Amino acid sequence: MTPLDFLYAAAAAWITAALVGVLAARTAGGLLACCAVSALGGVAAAAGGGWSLVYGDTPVVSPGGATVVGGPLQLQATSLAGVFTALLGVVAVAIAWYAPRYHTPSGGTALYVAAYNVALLGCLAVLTAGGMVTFLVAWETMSLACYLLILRHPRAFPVARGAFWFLALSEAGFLLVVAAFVILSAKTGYTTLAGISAHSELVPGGWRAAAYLLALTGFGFKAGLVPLHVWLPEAHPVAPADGSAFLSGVVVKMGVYGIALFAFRLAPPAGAWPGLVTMGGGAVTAAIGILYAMAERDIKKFLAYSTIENTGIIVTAFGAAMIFHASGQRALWAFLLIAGIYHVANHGCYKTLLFLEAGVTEHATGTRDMDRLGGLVHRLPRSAVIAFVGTLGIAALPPLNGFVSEWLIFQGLFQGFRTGSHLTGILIVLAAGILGLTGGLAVYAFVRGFGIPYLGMPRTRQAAAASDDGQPAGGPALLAVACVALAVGAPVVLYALGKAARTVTGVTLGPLLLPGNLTVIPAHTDFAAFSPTYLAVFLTCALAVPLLIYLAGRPRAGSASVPVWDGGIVSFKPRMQYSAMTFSAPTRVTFNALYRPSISVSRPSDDDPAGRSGPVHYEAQVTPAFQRYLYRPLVRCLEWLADLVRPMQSGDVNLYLLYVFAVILLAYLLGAV
Amino acid sequence: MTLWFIRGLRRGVVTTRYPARPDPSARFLPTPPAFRPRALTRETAGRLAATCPSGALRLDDLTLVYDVGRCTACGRCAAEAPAAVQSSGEFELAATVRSELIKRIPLRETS
Amino acid sequence: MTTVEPRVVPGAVTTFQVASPDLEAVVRDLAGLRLADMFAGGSGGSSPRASRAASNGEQTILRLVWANDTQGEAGYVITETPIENGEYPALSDIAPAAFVEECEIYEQFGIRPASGKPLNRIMLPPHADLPTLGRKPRSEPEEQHAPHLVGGQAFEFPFGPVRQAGVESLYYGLVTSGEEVVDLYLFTWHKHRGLEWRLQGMTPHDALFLAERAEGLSAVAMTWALAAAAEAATGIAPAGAAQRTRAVAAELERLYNHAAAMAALCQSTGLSVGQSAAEIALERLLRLNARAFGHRYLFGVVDVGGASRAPDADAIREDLPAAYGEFRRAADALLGTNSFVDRLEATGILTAAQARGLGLVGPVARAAGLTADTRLVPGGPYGKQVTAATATAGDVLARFTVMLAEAAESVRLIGQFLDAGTAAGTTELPRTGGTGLGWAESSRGEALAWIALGDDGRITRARLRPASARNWRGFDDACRSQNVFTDIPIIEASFWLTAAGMAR
Amino acid sequence: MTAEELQETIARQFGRSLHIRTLDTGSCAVCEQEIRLLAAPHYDLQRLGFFFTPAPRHADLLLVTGPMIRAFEVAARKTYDAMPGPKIVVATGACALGGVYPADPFTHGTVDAVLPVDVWIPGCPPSPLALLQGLGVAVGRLAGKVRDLPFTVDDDPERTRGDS
Repeated sequence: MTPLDFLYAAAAAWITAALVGVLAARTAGGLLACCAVSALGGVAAAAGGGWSLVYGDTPVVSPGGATVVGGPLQLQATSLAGVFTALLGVVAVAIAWYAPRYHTPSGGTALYVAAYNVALLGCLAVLTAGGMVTFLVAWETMSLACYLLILRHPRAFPVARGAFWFLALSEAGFLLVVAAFVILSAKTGYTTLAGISAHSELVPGGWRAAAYLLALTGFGFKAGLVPLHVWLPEAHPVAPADGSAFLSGVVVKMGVYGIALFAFRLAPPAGAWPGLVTMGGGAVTAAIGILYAMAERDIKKFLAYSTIENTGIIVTAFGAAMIFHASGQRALWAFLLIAGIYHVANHGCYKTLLFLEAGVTEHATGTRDMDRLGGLVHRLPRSAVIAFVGTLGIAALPPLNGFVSEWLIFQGLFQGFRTGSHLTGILIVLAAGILGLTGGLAVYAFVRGFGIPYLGMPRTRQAAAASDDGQPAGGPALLAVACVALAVGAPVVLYALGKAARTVTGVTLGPLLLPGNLTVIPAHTDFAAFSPTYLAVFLTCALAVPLLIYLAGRPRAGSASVPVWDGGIVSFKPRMQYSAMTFSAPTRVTFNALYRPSISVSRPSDDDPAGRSGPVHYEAQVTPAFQRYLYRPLVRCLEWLADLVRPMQSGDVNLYLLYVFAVILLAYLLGAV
Repeated sequence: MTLWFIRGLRRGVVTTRYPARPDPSARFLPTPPAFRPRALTRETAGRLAATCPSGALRLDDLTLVYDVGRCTACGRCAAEAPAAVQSSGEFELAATVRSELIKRIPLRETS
Repeated sequence: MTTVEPRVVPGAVTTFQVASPDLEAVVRDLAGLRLADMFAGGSGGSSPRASRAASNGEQTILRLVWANDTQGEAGYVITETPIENGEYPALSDIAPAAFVEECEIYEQFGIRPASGKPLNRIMLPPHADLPTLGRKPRSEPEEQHAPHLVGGQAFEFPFGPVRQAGVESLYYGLVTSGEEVVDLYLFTWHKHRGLEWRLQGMTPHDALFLAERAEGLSAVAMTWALAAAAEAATGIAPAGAAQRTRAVAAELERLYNHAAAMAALCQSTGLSVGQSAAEIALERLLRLNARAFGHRYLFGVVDVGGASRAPDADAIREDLPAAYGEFRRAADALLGTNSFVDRLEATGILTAAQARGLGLVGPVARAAGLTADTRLVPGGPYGKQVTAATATAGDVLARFTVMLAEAAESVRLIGQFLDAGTAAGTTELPRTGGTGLGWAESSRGEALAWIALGDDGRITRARLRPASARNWRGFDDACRSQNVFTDIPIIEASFWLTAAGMAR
Repeated sequence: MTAEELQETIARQFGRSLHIRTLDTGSCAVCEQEIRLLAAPHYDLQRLGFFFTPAPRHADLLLVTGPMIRAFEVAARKTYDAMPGPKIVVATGACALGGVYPADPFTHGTVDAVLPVDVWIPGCPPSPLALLQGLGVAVGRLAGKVRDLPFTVDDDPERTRGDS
């Protein structure tokens, strides 16, 4: 019995779910059944992933000698993939719990859930692929299935465009990944991942670096590294809520897994500079991601940009880990790997949660525009509470899980001085500084992201009419529990991760990570320590202090409570409260160079000198710099090339026959030589 | 700012000593009227009540009811009947009970 | 009726009948003049047919008051237009200055411009059933008044009506994007005391009592304008000495108002030492008022047909130099304080075009380069000896310098009037009907009053238009002209208007 | 509580330092000018321990001017309710005491039609000195003397009050 058996069960469950979905999800019962089966698969995957953390890598097996596109189907459950697999399982359960209430049974839904379960299967296959062919096939399956689930409502143009962005970029990435694999297997002569990593010393340094950079870029497209990130804000808003939750919670993490695979397992590149490149890219990604998030009113786009930010944080940790490895700090190498992977798990949980709640909001109010919401805490109390947990987590506020993993990452980065070289040390601390800025902005952004939609007064009639009943709550609630568990149970998680890290890196942190009594140490006993569990307990108790103070200090005599002082106006109007964009106006002004907002004001007094009052409208549109200044020229250049080769496509059959003949002739000549 | 500081020193203190001491500038303040009952016939009082723009004067058969609170010290009554009305010179008129401000002025008994 | 081409007769008020269809063309012709006021109602002796019609309420007379400000031929033109069908040409599209009055007329008489565009709320509070001068608006004001909606990435910062201590109640809707002032509008309806409604049926003498409380800080100008209107209506002229008495009071009023404005400017720029210096001058000027006229704010000085009190000339000659010396020293010290002057420069700019288009008056208009000063109108006590101080920059500093120049001019004028001799005493008004226009220059600018007397000598319709009613309109444009939040109090101080005058 | 008790409470609780919130319920802007002058060098309210505050939450005394326009009643009540007790309301000026506007659809005519007034200060406008005296009376530092003033003069022109 190995973790792999659980994963077989999960795969079987999801295949069944896909079949049930495509056949029966036109009816509510069928949809429910499909989701139930899918949930079972999720449980199995979670169990298998969790176990494989402590179990270690299983041998590579090819069940029944089956083959995929000419290559043997090679599977292996590894510790490195363990966290990703477990996360995949948990997300699958949550979404399966959520979907039946979110979707209305129909033909479209049937295809959608089928595609979704195939995507789950694809992800599982990517994580358990033991050979490169298997990996690549699984990767393509996942990408195509995701493309389909983004296309849930293909009529709308934005949907088609978002889906196309996704597909185009992931295909571009795929080619680079193929190249990276080809290099490694060609140099080592092995096609199994285990084989490649076992004989990685055969790969010369230059080729290693080339392969790694190819992989970093290729997977970076999926992971959303700036400037390869543009598909996230395009695809996330148009996909159904659980679809975009799946994209952010899992699919993006597949890219991260790929990077980890090449950075730590297959053939880790030599020298410090690949690490520096990775870390720099991660830090830039984090900062730019959160800055663009600040400028978004659409909740889902906002969350998508925040996903980019979190990917950046994870990749920064990986890069720093590589630097430490290059400078012989093996303990910190393993430690930062653990920290990064921990953040993967955390972000997977709360980002999925937030996307699911965004779906609830959109269902209840019909809009995703923060400036058309407000006051939802009174109308959607359940989702407000759940979303609040998720927000605390993603804003990295104690005692939630985001804080734990970011604390670990920071503690790792702060020990940059241990690299020996001053330059790298300074660069690492610089990256820590950028992450600090990012963290601060993230708190700011999520105060806004929670406060504007949930607090205050409803800004539109739809927001005022929102209602809680009939809205899915189970799935997000499960994830909220997971967030709390990941925070309070940090020592357990870290124990498991420590084991996994030993399997991957061969470093035994043991007491250097967990000296016992629920305390965590960042790899060096002389640096820092804290206990997430005690912190959580303490803060929960600390919440009681203000209450006690109030109870102690409350007036003995009768006290009157009067409404807040409003300058004596007749009544507050919704137009008198902070809007999402006015809240972030200071950032917009500070980082004007990045945003380059185009401001348009329309007020009656402009075209009417009499001073007639009336509706005032103010817009500051942020320029999507990368789309405009990087991708648009690229696309134009491609179109130009296409124009060049158009004359070949004359449509004349004889001409095509000539082409064929020429090609065959060329082949013969090459063969003869 | 030094310039302002020196100006201030040169300017000296202008603050009144009131309420510790009386303030000389109070002499010129407009003050509500005081009535001379001997000169206040019923007919005069009627004219006064009619001329008062703020309704501070009301004729109650043998007394002139004078509401100091309503009085704006506009001086129209004094202009109407200089013999019967003159300025009282009182400006400290704050009251904690409204009725303290309502005075009953006896009229001259007309035989 | 036929349209006569309206002409301005210097120093006089000429009235023309204009038929409703011709009104638009006439307004275009008169574009060279300043639209000083516009109001409805009030049957007058001038047009018996109109009076009959108006009395049985089938028809309202729309009156436009035009002013010619050019020195030498300054004068007024009134056009009377009977409105039958409850609509008149949309004048504010041609002459923006008409807009505020269009709104007032709609609220009071229920007749509106034909354009059908939404109107602003000026005086009638929402959901209040107040008596109006004419027929109530046909449709509920809520439907007619422009909605205040804030869209996109801005929000309305609600300020008031209960603002900082010691200022009038006034509501600003300050539309901001978090950093810049996008738009600004203000409500004064919670100070509407229905004065024009109260004045109906009063004798002009009693009316003065309320008129000086329409805008207490320009009581003399307001009462002078109303008294002059009554005198014009009954065709009498007060004695020269009484006229000079009024002028002395008006100039004293201008002095203390400019001192108060200076203090407010210092307060808004946070220069408390300057504020103290200005307030010392202000208090001394007020005490001078009390000593010279028996009232710190010069209430009850002006009377119909003359003046009810004579100034204590010796007191003025004795105290004015010292009091004005305080004022002058404070002003010089302020102009020598760079931090203060820099704050005022290029703040709240109003161009001459804006000022002319909106028919602004007083220091605000003069600081933009316009010579709008009713003291230049021939006749009256001033004669030809006034020089209107003007500036061109149109910013707060320009307004401040204009005020300082006017203060010096006032002191000079007061001396001249005292030498020429001042006295109390009134000329009795004959009990006849008629209509008349009166004006006076308050410290805020031209104060206008139009009065229609019935045959019993009582008021059938009185129109009070303090300068504030005009200049508030320029305030929000001045605030919108640049994007600094903290400039708004400075601009408000430099305008030195009252909400009381706006709401009446 | 009566004004006297209130004054004792004020003297005890505020240590003779009092914060004033002004409220304009439709005045003609002259009362506001006089109130502003209270803080000016000539009168210097602070020397007596009085301070102006823009926030009714910090205010102990409400200085009301104007005839209490009905459209403003909401704001007036809100301001009064926003003040913590014990609080004093001072009606300032002839408008506030009913001298200028009658009770009609526009105005209540007097302030005490809406707010419980503790001290009345006549005058149009009440000069800063009158306001100082009124504030002194409000906190029980000065005795209100108007109760004993007859506002009559006897015939003898030499000994008439007011001319002295």
